[in-house]
Amino acid sequence: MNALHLMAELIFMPLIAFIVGMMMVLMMRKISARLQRRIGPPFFQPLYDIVKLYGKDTQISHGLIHDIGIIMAVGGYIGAEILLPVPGMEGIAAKGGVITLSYFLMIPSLGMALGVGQCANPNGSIGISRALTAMLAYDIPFILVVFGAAWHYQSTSLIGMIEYQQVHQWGIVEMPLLAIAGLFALQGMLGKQPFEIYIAPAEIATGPMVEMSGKYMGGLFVMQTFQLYTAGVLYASLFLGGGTSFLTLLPKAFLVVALPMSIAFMFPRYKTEDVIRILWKWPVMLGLISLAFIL
Amino acid sequence: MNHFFTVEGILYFGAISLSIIGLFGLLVSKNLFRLLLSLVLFEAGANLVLVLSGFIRNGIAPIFLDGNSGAVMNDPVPQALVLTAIVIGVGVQALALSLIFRVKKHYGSMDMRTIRSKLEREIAENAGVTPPGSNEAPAPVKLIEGENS
Amino acid sequence: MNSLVLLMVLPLFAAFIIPVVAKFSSKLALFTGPVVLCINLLLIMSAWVKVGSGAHAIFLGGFLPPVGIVFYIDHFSLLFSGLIASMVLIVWPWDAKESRLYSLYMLLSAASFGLALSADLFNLYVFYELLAVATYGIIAKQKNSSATAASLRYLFISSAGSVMLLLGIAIIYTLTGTLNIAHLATMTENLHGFAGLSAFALIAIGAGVKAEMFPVNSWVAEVYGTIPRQLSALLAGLISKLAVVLIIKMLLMVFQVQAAFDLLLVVGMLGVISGEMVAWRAKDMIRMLSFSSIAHLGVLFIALSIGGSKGLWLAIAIMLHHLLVKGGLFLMADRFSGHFDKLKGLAHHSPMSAAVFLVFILSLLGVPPLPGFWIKMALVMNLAELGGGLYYLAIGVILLATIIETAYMFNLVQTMYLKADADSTPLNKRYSASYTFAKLFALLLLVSMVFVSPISKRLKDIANHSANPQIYIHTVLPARYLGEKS
Amino acid sequence: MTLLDHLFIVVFSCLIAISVVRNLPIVDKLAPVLYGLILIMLVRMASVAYGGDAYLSSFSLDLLGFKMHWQFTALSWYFAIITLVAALASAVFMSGDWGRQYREGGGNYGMLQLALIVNVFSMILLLGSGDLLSLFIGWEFVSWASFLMMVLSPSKLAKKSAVKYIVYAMTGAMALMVAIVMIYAVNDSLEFEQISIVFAQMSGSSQVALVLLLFVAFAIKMGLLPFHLWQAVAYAETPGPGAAFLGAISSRMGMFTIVLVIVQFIGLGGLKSVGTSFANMQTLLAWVAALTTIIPTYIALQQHDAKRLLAWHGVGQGGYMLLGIIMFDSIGSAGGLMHVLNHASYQAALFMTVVAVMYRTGTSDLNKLGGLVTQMPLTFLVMLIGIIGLAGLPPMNGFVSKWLVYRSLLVNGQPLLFVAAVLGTLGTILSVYKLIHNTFLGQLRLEHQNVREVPWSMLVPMLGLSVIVFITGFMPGLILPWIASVQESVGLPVIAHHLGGIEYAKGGLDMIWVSGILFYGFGVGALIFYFLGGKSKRVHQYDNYAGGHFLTSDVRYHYSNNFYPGLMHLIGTWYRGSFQWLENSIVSVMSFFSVFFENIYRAKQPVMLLLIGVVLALLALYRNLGVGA
Amino acid sequence: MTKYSALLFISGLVFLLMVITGLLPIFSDSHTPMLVGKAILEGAKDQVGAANVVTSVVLGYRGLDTLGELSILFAAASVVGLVLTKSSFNKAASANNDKHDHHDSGFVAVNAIDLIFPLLLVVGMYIITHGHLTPGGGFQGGVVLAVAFSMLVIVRPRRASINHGMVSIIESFAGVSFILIGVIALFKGQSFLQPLLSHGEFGSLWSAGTLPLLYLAVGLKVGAELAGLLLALNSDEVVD
Repeated sequence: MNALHLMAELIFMPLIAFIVGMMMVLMMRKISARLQRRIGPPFFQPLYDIVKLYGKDTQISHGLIHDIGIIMAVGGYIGAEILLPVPGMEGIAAKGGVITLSYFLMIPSLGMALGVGQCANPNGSIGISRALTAMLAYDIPFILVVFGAAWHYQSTSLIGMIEYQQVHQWGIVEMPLLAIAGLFALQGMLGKQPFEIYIAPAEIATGPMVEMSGKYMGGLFVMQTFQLYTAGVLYASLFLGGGTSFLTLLPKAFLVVALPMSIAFMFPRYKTEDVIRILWKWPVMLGLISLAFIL
Repeated sequence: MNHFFTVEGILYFGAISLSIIGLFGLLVSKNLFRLLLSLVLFEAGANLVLVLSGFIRNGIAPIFLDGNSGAVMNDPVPQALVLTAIVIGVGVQALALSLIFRVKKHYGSMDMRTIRSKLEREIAENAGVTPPGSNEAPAPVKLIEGENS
Repeated sequence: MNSLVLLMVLPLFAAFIIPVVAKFSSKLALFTGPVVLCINLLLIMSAWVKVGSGAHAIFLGGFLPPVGIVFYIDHFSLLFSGLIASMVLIVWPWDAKESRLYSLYMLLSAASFGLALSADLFNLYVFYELLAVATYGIIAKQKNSSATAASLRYLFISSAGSVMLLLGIAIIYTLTGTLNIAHLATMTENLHGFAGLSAFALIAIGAGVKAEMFPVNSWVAEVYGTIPRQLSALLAGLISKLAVVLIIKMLLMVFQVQAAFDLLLVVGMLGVISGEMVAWRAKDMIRMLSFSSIAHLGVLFIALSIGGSKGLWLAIAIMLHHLLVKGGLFLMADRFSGHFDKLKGLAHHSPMSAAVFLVFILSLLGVPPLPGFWIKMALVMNLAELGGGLYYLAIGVILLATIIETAYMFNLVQTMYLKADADSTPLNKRYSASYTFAKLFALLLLVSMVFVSPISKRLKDIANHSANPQIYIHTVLPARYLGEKS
Repeated sequence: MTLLDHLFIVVFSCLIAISVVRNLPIVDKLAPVLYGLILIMLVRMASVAYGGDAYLSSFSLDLLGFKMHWQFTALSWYFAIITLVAALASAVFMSGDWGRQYREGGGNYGMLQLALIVNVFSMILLLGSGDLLSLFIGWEFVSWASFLMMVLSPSKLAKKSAVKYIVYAMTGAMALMVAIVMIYAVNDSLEFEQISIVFAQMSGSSQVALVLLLFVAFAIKMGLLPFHLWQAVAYAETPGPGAAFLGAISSRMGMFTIVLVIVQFIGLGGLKSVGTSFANMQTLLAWVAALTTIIPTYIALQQHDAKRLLAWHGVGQGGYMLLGIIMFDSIGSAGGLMHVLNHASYQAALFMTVVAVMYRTGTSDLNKLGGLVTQMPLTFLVMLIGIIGLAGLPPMNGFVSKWLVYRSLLVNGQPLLFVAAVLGTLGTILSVYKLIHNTFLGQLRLEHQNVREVPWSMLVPMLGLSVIVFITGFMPGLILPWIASVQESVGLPVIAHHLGGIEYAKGGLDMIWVSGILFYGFGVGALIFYFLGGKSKRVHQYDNYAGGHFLTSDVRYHYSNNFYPGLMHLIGTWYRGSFQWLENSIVSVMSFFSVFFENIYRAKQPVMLLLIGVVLALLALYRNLGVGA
Repeated sequence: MTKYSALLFISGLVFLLMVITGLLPIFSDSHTPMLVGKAILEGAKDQVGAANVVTSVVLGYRGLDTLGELSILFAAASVVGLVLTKSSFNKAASANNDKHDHHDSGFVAVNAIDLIFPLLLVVGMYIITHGHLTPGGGFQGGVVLAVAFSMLVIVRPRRASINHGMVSIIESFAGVSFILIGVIALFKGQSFLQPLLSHGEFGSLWSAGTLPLLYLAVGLKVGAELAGLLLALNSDEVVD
């Protein structure tokens, strides 16, 4: 891998992720709108939102850590997304395996927690307490899924996993239960319905975002695009055989985001302890059953 | 066990019975003086057992007199030992008696049990602690008070 | 060499003349005892050199054994004689007024010397009784009347024990027709049946009353709780060991059989565990030390149950160590007695005494590199070499006891190091002579830490020599008894 | 005279020197120099850590027929260097201002210095042990040295917990002694090699007993379950830098002995041969390790005292070390061993930050702090690096060792252990966030308005340690050769390594790349944040949206108490203190027997006891011997 | 409860002691081995020269035991003197006189004791001096002497009183002389308590070397100690 290639990967991968992620945000909003019998936003609405937030006059900062929190949140996902193997850009992905990746996914939570904590707003802190608790909830099934996949494919490298699936069958066929558990965990990780209490998008004044104004909020919007992209591609690589080209990969990634979303939008929100209870019960059970088959 | 009905057997039985009576008295008596008497009996029995070890049937006292040069003599050693043991016993008993006087005077009682509990209380008071087994201070005994964890 | 009998005779002589001397000068009477003990120390030292690695027998009255009484002199008995002389010197009642008390102390030391030297079973009994009577007297003499009551209760149990001892002697004499221990050692097969061993059991338990053996030691707390600490130091440090010496003489010369060892092992284990358990609950220093002393005597019995020279050298080491440590602790307890809570802040009040106390208990617990550790180590290793369920159990018991001991000892230590309440004065006395001796003991302990190797070698030599029945027999018995095995 | 002799002599001279000058002002300057000197001695011996031969002491002792000698292997060296670095950092930390404050507060500073060097001395002695006896002596020394340090704190609780510690430690020492005795009884030898020889000769039940005894002894020092109760309180109550030192390395001596004795001489084969194939000793130990990662971590989550929280994490992290080493493969054991160093570095740094906060504010109560980041930014930075290390997130060193452990669990197909380990990590993240949030983030309290950054004498060791945390995370290859030598010296498979991490088929780790990617991500994030959009405006902390409330300094408005209510609703009922209950019931049983024996001693008629004793003794003899002629 | 358990264990002890007794050689034809006893019976005539072999044993072969037992008596007497704090006999007697109107005993007793007292003295001295020839000796004779004196005091407390100083000097003197006799042998290069002087004519009063002297010392000592003991106990008894 020469330096040029590397540079290209490092520059283009975040860019692709940003664009794809925005399309996913759009799709998500469309789906929810359709389910609520609305038309939904126009195509560039996610971009408009970000631009608008960045363009605000009032940008309230509560200190350096506040900024760093946002940077860590965005940067963590960018790092994670770089570690994902996508067609033609697998060079860097070989440097870290799926364990590293799952750790990268924890960094944004911590970053946001730091940032919100610095704001000295108790409402924000409450939100962080919930967010971290939720992380504890969804990471257990998630790590089970990662373990099962890694064991099954006999590799901790995503590239190895994809190779295995392309030789054999897709993971979702060989391990359907684990794949379902993975979907659950993913939903929790994305903070979407019914596990969205820690983001609390509907009551922004009393959630973790209470002190996020202007580009702070914009940063989080950017983070969301990366987050959706990472989650979709990760799941696709784990269970849906990755893709030899973007044409095969991206539809899978979109599907991963869209499918659970359209089902889960029906459900009301769970309380924090219920989030733990649900996520530690069903997906973990599914995961364990499936592990029993795999091992 | 036929030989219990020989002379030796009967003598031994008597000696053992004597000391057993004394021992029983030591166990069940409460009165200090009775305890002392029981001790005397106990010792007497033991002394008898000791002196019996030199016993020979038809033996004579181990004193050389003119007429007894041919006779079998009893073993003189146990007799000497018992002589010593008896005197030792006398000394100890006299000592005990004097102690009993003083104890009686101090506690106003001759009952061993009363004296024991009073003694225990006195020791505890001297040491500045509650007497063992008292119901007044059921302080929970803990190795170390740790905290909940 | 015959003059060594003076070890026993001189204190006796002094005891007899002290009341008369006191009529003329009470000062002179006071100093008679220490002078005699110092002479004894000199005698012992010269004899130590003279005896060398050998042994010597003194035929009292010039009658050859087995008909006469024999004093057997080797380094073991001389070692104990030395300890007796120095220990009595340390606790000598300088402030007492009655000359008869000096007599009693002299009688006590005479009896102790006799116990250490004599090689005749009944003679040992006589000295044992003399020791007992002198002890009752010294205890009962104390100013508080509760000491008298304690002494009386002690007298009852101890006399009953003596009767058991006498019964044991009677059985042995009936079986063998002799009382000389060397002579007995030549006819062990007579004694290794049920009758002989029950005689041993009777002797061991009878003498065990003084040796703080497990079921018969309930006097310990009562007596130590009522008498002055120096006296406790004497009783716990020395007198209890002398009763053990009696048992050792019987065990090693005559009853080297497994059943006897097992008996000692079981009572030893029970003593260890019960003593530590009760000490754990104690709330004042004296009670704690009393029961800890019981436990350590239990360890001593366990060591004896190893048997042979190994058992003996360990036993000697344990006895010496316990003498130093427990003696020292009791001497220190003079300064701080009472409920533990009263000791709060002691370490700030008097850092030195807290440090000395720590040295003692660390050695007691067997913390390397203090001597206690080496003793415990050697004991446990020797037990393990023997193997067998009971011995393994004994190892477990000893180590469990160490843990319990740590718990209560260090609860006390942490109390000492707490900040004192403003008005409390933890020290009973600012200064006392016994505290100086305690410091001396601690110093000795630390010095012996440096010389662990030579000391243990020396003790092993002594034990090798003293635990060998053949040497004993050949020294004591005239040639014509050696051939015949009755 | 070998280098090892020199080392012992130097350490001992340092001990003497410090004990002489401990109450003079010069000790502040002298102590760091002396630790540096010892460190130089160790560096001179560094060849052992790169595959060189072990050093043997030229002298040996023969006491009571037991021979003792000393040796220094790669394993010893590895632990020694950690010890010395921790000691050096602690010594620098306490010299100067902290020491002055401690002295003014009535603390015995000289004793603290002495306790530190005594600890170092005894640890070196233990690490250098060459046979079972010297091991035992070193072991006892270490126990008592830690005790010495713990009791220095004047608080009553500290003393109580120190006593509790020493009771536990004695229990461990006694268990070790029984194990040594079992080994000695077979061949009359105390050499280490005897362990494996004897173990092979033993019957099954003896093997179980031996392994359990050894493990209990070492587990007590490590604070593994179920012996974890003593450690946290005792360490937390130790005076400042002492806590940092103890928390960093002291309990890891248990790890050292586990590696030295159980791993090296009993080995995987030995552990597996004990028990059935389904539940053998390895499984048992692995589960002990896994539970140790979980339970203490969640206890830590409940704490509201910073030092205690950290101390409980120290207990929990021990589980990772054991979990790694007990896998017996190259990566797992490397992870376990490496975690010792990593843990030491960030734990010491974290303790120091807490002590620094205490130095300025006087409290470590998490409910009484907050907002200190503006006042003590460097301390905050150290704590941030520390908690990232502790939580095991990239790019700090904690991540590397945990990654290795996870990887090993994955390779060995242990999903439940894996989940347990992750559960521990997640709990750690939660609780360390609580730590940093309640201390440094949120609202600054009124009384802390004038708090300043701590002086340099305290900052330097903290920053130094955090540099270590980062560098060894960034380039684990600096440490991995040492680990490889250790593995070689104890007979484990050797890990293949390079500067950035490890090479391993099916997914290795290259920390340089991982860190690089992460920092690239942060860079891009910063780019997006700072170069787009308008300039942000600093506002006062009270200038907050609070749902209609006005935030003033009158009402405290920092969310710190009961930080995770949702989680606690759910798992709060699981905190039953079962182990505390267990400990208390052991004490109760003891009390019962104690009362029983006491009542025997209070017998109304002692002659009865004499009679019973005689009758039982005679009966036993009668049964044994019969009345045969 | 205590009684029943005592009974239980005592019956156990009885059984065991019976078993032990059954094992003793006393029942076999050879009797006890009597090793030492035989040797003594054979050698006593020449070695000690006392007709009463028991005396040979008590004062010769096992003289040390006797010394020990004397010491025990001495110790007991000392303790009694120490413990009964009103111990100075004369003082006790005078205190008694003050407290109670202390009468002499009745006519019969007074006259009887006047009659018996010299007789007892003579008998006592006889038993002591003939200890090496006939049954009896220092102990027995000493007891008789002690009884004689203490009876006198009990019966006629007003007139008769024993001088405490005198008693203690006698007991000291007796004990010291016993020891000195033993030590003289030591200084002559022999063993402690080795019989000295010539054996004399066997069976006569002046025989058996120093044995009669020793018995005299024993008798005096026992007499003094016992008298002291009895009186001390007697005096205090009245006080309380």
